[in-house]
Amino acid sequence: MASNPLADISPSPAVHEKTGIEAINDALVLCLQRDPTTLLIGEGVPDPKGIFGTTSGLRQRFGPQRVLDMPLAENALTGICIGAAISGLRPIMVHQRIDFALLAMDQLINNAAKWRYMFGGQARVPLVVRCIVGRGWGQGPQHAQSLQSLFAHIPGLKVVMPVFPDDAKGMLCAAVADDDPVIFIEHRWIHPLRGKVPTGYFETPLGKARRCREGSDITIAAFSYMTLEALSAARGLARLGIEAEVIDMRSVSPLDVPAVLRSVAKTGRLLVADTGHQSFGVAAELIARVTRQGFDHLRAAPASVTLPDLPCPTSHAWAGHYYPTAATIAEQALQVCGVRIGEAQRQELDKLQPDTPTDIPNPDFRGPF
Amino acid sequence: MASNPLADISPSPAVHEKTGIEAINDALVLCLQRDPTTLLIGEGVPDPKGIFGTTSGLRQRFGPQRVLDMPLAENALTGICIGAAISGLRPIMVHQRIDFALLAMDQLINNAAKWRYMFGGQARVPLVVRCIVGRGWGQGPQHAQSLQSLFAHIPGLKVVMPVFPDDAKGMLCAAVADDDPVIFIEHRWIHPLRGKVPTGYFETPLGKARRCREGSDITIAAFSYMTLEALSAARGLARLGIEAEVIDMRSVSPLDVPAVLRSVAKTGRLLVADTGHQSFGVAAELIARVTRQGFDHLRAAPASVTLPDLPCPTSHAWAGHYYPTAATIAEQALQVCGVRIGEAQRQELDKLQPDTPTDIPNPDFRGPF
Amino acid sequence: MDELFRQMLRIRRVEEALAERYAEQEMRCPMHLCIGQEAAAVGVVSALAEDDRVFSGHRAHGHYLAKGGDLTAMIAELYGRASGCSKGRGGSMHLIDTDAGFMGSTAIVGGTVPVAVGAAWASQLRGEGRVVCLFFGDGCFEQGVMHESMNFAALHRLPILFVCENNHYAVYTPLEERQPGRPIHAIASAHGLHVQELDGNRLHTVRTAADEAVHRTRAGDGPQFLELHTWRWREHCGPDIDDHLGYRAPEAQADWLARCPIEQEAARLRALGLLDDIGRQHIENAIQHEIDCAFDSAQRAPLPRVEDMYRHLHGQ
Amino acid sequence: MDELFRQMLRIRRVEEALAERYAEQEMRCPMHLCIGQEAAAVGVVSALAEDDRVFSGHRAHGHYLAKGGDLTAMIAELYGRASGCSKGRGGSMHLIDTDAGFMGSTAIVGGTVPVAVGAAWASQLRGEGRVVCLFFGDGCFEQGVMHESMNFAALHRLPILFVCENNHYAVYTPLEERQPGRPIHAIASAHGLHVQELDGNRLHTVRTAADEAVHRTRAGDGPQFLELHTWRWREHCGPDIDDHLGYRAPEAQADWLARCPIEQEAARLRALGLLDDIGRQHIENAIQHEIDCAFDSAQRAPLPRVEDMYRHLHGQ
Ligand SMILES: Cc1ncc(C[n+]2csc(CCOP(=O)(O)OP(=O)(O)O)c2C)c(N)n1
Ligand SMILES: Cc1ncc(C[n+]2csc(CCOP(=O)(O)OP(=O)(O)O)c2C)c(N)n1
Ligand SMILES: [Mg+2]
Ligand SMILES: [Mg+2]
Repeated sequence: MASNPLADISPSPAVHEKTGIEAINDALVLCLQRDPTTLLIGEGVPDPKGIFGTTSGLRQRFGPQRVLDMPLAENALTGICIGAAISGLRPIMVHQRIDFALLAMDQLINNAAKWRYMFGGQARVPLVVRCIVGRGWGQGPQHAQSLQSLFAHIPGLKVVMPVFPDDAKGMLCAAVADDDPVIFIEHRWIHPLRGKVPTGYFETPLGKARRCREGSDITIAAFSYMTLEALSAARGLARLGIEAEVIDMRSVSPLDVPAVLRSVAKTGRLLVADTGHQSFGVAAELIARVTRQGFDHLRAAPASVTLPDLPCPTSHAWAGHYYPTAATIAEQALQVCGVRIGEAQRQELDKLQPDTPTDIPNPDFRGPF
Repeated sequence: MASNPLADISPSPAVHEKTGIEAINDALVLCLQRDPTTLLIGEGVPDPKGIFGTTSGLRQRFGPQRVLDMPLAENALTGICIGAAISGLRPIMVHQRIDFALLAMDQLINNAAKWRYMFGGQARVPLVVRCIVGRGWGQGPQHAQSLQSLFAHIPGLKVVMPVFPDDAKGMLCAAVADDDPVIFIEHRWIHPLRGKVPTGYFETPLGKARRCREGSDITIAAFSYMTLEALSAARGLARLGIEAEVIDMRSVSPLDVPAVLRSVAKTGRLLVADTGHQSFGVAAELIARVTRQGFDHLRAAPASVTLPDLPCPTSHAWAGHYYPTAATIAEQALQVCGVRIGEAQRQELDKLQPDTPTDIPNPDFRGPF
Repeated sequence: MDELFRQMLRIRRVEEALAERYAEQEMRCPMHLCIGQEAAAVGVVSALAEDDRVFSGHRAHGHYLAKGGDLTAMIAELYGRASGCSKGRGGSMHLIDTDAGFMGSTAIVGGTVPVAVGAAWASQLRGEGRVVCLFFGDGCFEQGVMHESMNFAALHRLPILFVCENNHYAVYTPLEERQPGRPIHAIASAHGLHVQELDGNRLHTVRTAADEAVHRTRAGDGPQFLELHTWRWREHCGPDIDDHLGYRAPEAQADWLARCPIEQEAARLRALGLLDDIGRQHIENAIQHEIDCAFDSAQRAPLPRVEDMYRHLHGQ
Repeated sequence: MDELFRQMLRIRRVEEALAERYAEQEMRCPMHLCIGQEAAAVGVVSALAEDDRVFSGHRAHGHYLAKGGDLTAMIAELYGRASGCSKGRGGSMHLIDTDAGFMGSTAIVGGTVPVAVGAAWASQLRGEGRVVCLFFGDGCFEQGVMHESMNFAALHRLPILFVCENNHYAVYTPLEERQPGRPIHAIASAHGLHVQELDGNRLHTVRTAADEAVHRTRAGDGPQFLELHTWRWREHCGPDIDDHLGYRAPEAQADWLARCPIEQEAARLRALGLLDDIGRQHIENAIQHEIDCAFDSAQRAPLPRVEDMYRHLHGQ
């Protein structure tokens, strides 16, 4: 999973091969450089590990006033960043796990999301909250949640989940430049992913999906890391004669429903893959929207592949059952396409099973953190 | 809206006419009476207003140790109730506004929802959190949210929203008797609603919808207060020759999808009405589930009636536009049924517009609180 | 100091007028009056510079007016008008007047606490020399965010004044049912803040303490904490007097009424020869006139347009 | 006191064994070792009665073992086995042994703080006479929930011991970057708790202070607070020593290593004639044997069955 299956479709000319970590670090450097009102704060931001390397070197470069650690007080610090934001600064806050953002829901939902609206547009909150989804290595029930659905339900919050390094960079720049609060969610299995990344500052618009693969038989709309699994699934499906169109949604809110509708108008079938829980989640919203607006295009019931409605158990023995894979997606896609799963299908699905242990993204990935 | 349109279908023989407030008070008395481990705590619980009257008289009756006020510290107090619950007590916690529960998301999501699971079933959290949705009288952006979708997304939390007094009583008893955490959401416009309520202790199972009206043309699945609007809408629709089946969902999680599927199998059409925001909300989940499991029954695209994706503005001038009514539901239902809205329809829809000011449930309802 | 007396009286008369007209049911939003607590608002805010910032919570009318917030815009906001200070979106619990440096009050107890600290942080980072002043109640002090915020403010020595208006109640609940018997300001002191505890109903005392605190924090001494003892005269929320409910001892109530911040200050000014009946009547008349005009103009202002409801969720 | 020395040594040896075998990558979960902090766990817990309760956070192995938690079940949990103390669902950060009175440790910093207070409240309401003991770090003290919890505990005079293991760091961040220069225990004291501050690496001192605190709280004196100064020897999370990263001053590190709680206690026992080389070797051997058996049995235990993953979300 560490090689970018999209390597060939990266657009720009002046590009370098980078990991997600390097791309995010790049974006932070550029944002801190071009706008002196930008701040970066979070538990571990200036420490030797630098939030998995994404913030390494930044304190040295931009000084301890603009790049700083914080007390363990997620709620107040979120409010403090809101206060700084309405006072003309642009704070970027980091949570090493999105689970920690649950301590700050009051400030995020009651204040950040509403401040501009409830004061009639007389103030604005240009705040970015980077949240990392901590899959793998036994993170367990309180360190592996993928909570995008909670934030996406709140009017006033934008929620984005890039996958590829170029998007991670461009969307982080766009989020920092945005005058409203953005929840920027990084699945940690996108961190080691390599891809071509344009040099210099650029912004990738928030709210736009990206088609990663063309296909005519079924649309697979995927969020965050599931895009990678979907692309693998699509390759397996192709060998079974099914051409899947894969869309990397990139944003959760705003949600690019038109992009999915266009695709479903062609394929007539929809499968949504998300990194969060099944019920009341992101997949349900996309299915509902497509059903409402594209009912006549649908030739079969849409389906989804998500986490089960269950806290994440720690034991590595369960990881492969808790987390859906390319094989899960391919199997669901076959069902949506009405293909009976015979011997050929079973063999192809088996090939899609991961070859690394199911609690790590690749052999380089090590515990404990 | 203060008279119960369901008066005739109440089941039990030994019944009294009660308001929602009285029914809840009843339930609390019975729960505190039958199990000495039950506690009731919340800001305002023992005060002269007694949480809109729902807790009046309870301190006097059960003493200050079991019925008590609390400091303004929603997060710790939730955790404290969890600690009491795992130690063998059954706390009932009350928030005068569900918005205040946002301060306690860490304890609710990271602890209450997961404690039993993450310790392998060796502990349990019999906790009820009563949350009131504060519609009307200019409650505004931070006092009028309807956040059921956030809780429903979390495995391990049950979420219920009764409407009718008998359900308010029976489901509150069931919630208190439940060995797992239950978020019990009371829309405050159900408080003054009158209805027949069986006397004595009884439990109404959580997770079961209730059909309030039979019909063959469209299924309207409604949550909480929207059930009342849906029933009014159904009466208007009937005058236009459309027979709507109205289902009071009662529970959000577990969600009684089978009940809706059964109905849609008959009607072929679905409209969902919820008190929360549109996107990533409860309506999307129900539409997605019915579409997945009942696709072949659907004769038209399902639709929903919800709040817009917007914080609640305070001015009473906007209340009628922010909150959908029976007329909104009826209009959507006509569209789902493919009925063109002509003169007759317009007149009927106009009749469904509320005759009280749109920021209060009935003329008796007064500010400021 | 004459002017400060006028300001207190103005806040009192504004709120009395609000209370009187609330029954008309045209101000359709929850409203928390600060009648009886005017000395805290005026005494502290008058020690600030015009360019300093103020934040508050649900009981904010006095702070807004003391900081120079527009009276007509506030009343229009309560009437749900498009010209309201929050454009009809906020009501009494969400006031703002950025021109006056009143940066916002909100309805969640504790909600503005860290936001104010963030504003002070911004002032420090940008070297603006601005002081931020935050008002909150004794109940708010129980919220964890309060302590997290004091810790951060002390850590970074931020230019901020924490002003606790201790009126001994949160809604109907007395302090003793919510906090153990130890002083609030002692905790702030243990957090490393410079603290003062005083009678919040004596304008003069409040002003002197605030002067010192503002001076200190502007000079780089870090966060300051004032605990002001005071008393709310009316019900927690709404226009009425609710003594009949009996949740507060009648003696305490009588005692605090006798210590009216306005009449105490009037007596002081009289004793100094700075105020007499005629002078007071002049002030009263001018205030009454201003209030009448403000209500008049607020009530004649148009309600917001339907199509504007969706504006201002996001920028652009 | 001999037994307490043994318990400290046992915790040390267990964690050293965990560290050694962690590289095999069979314990696939984050792990926070308490090597260097053993005196806090053993000194405090030994002052409790068997029926008392203990809660902890992410760095919980020592507290679990000191309270009598099952060693094999803990190791099995780290190996993700069905027989783990949390049935494979928790890993190192979620330990429980209700039989031993170890009621739970969790991964969110501050998460168990109010839960422990709630357990103390239950003990009080039911007249059980049980004391609850809560362990947490200096970083945890910054969380608002800590202050909300102390307030409630003081208000109701609950039978609870707050034990702050102040190791001066949260991950790589020193206290000075997170808190202003004032003592932690002074804030607890201002909240109305009875406090003691002491060298957390001296078993004897810790035990004496804990005895007093437990006695007081059981007698109805309300919540007690111990601030124990100590030092974590290894990296924040994981098995290694990370001195090469340079985030802690080498002198401080050397100083604290010299104040090893185990060797200090060993020296004391020797001086008293209660321990000699042979005696120590006996203890070491017995511990080693117990550890080997525990690893052996944990590693041979079956992994959880796929179909059991869905169990225990709800009751019944
Ligand atoms: C988080 C939260 N909890 C509860 C409430 C309900 N509430 C509004 S004001 C209030 C009392 C506040 O007391 P205090 O801080 O002393 O201010 P006072 O009203 O006395 O001025 C309460 C409980 C709220 N608005 N927000
Ligand atoms: C709410 C929350 N924020 C951040 C973290 C990440 N984290 C885990 S341990 C830790 C440091 C805790 O420091 P302290 O309380 O002093 O305990 P110590 O690790 O020093 O024993 C942090 C920041 C977390 N688990 N939970
Ligand atoms: Mg008060
Ligand atoms: Mg520490």
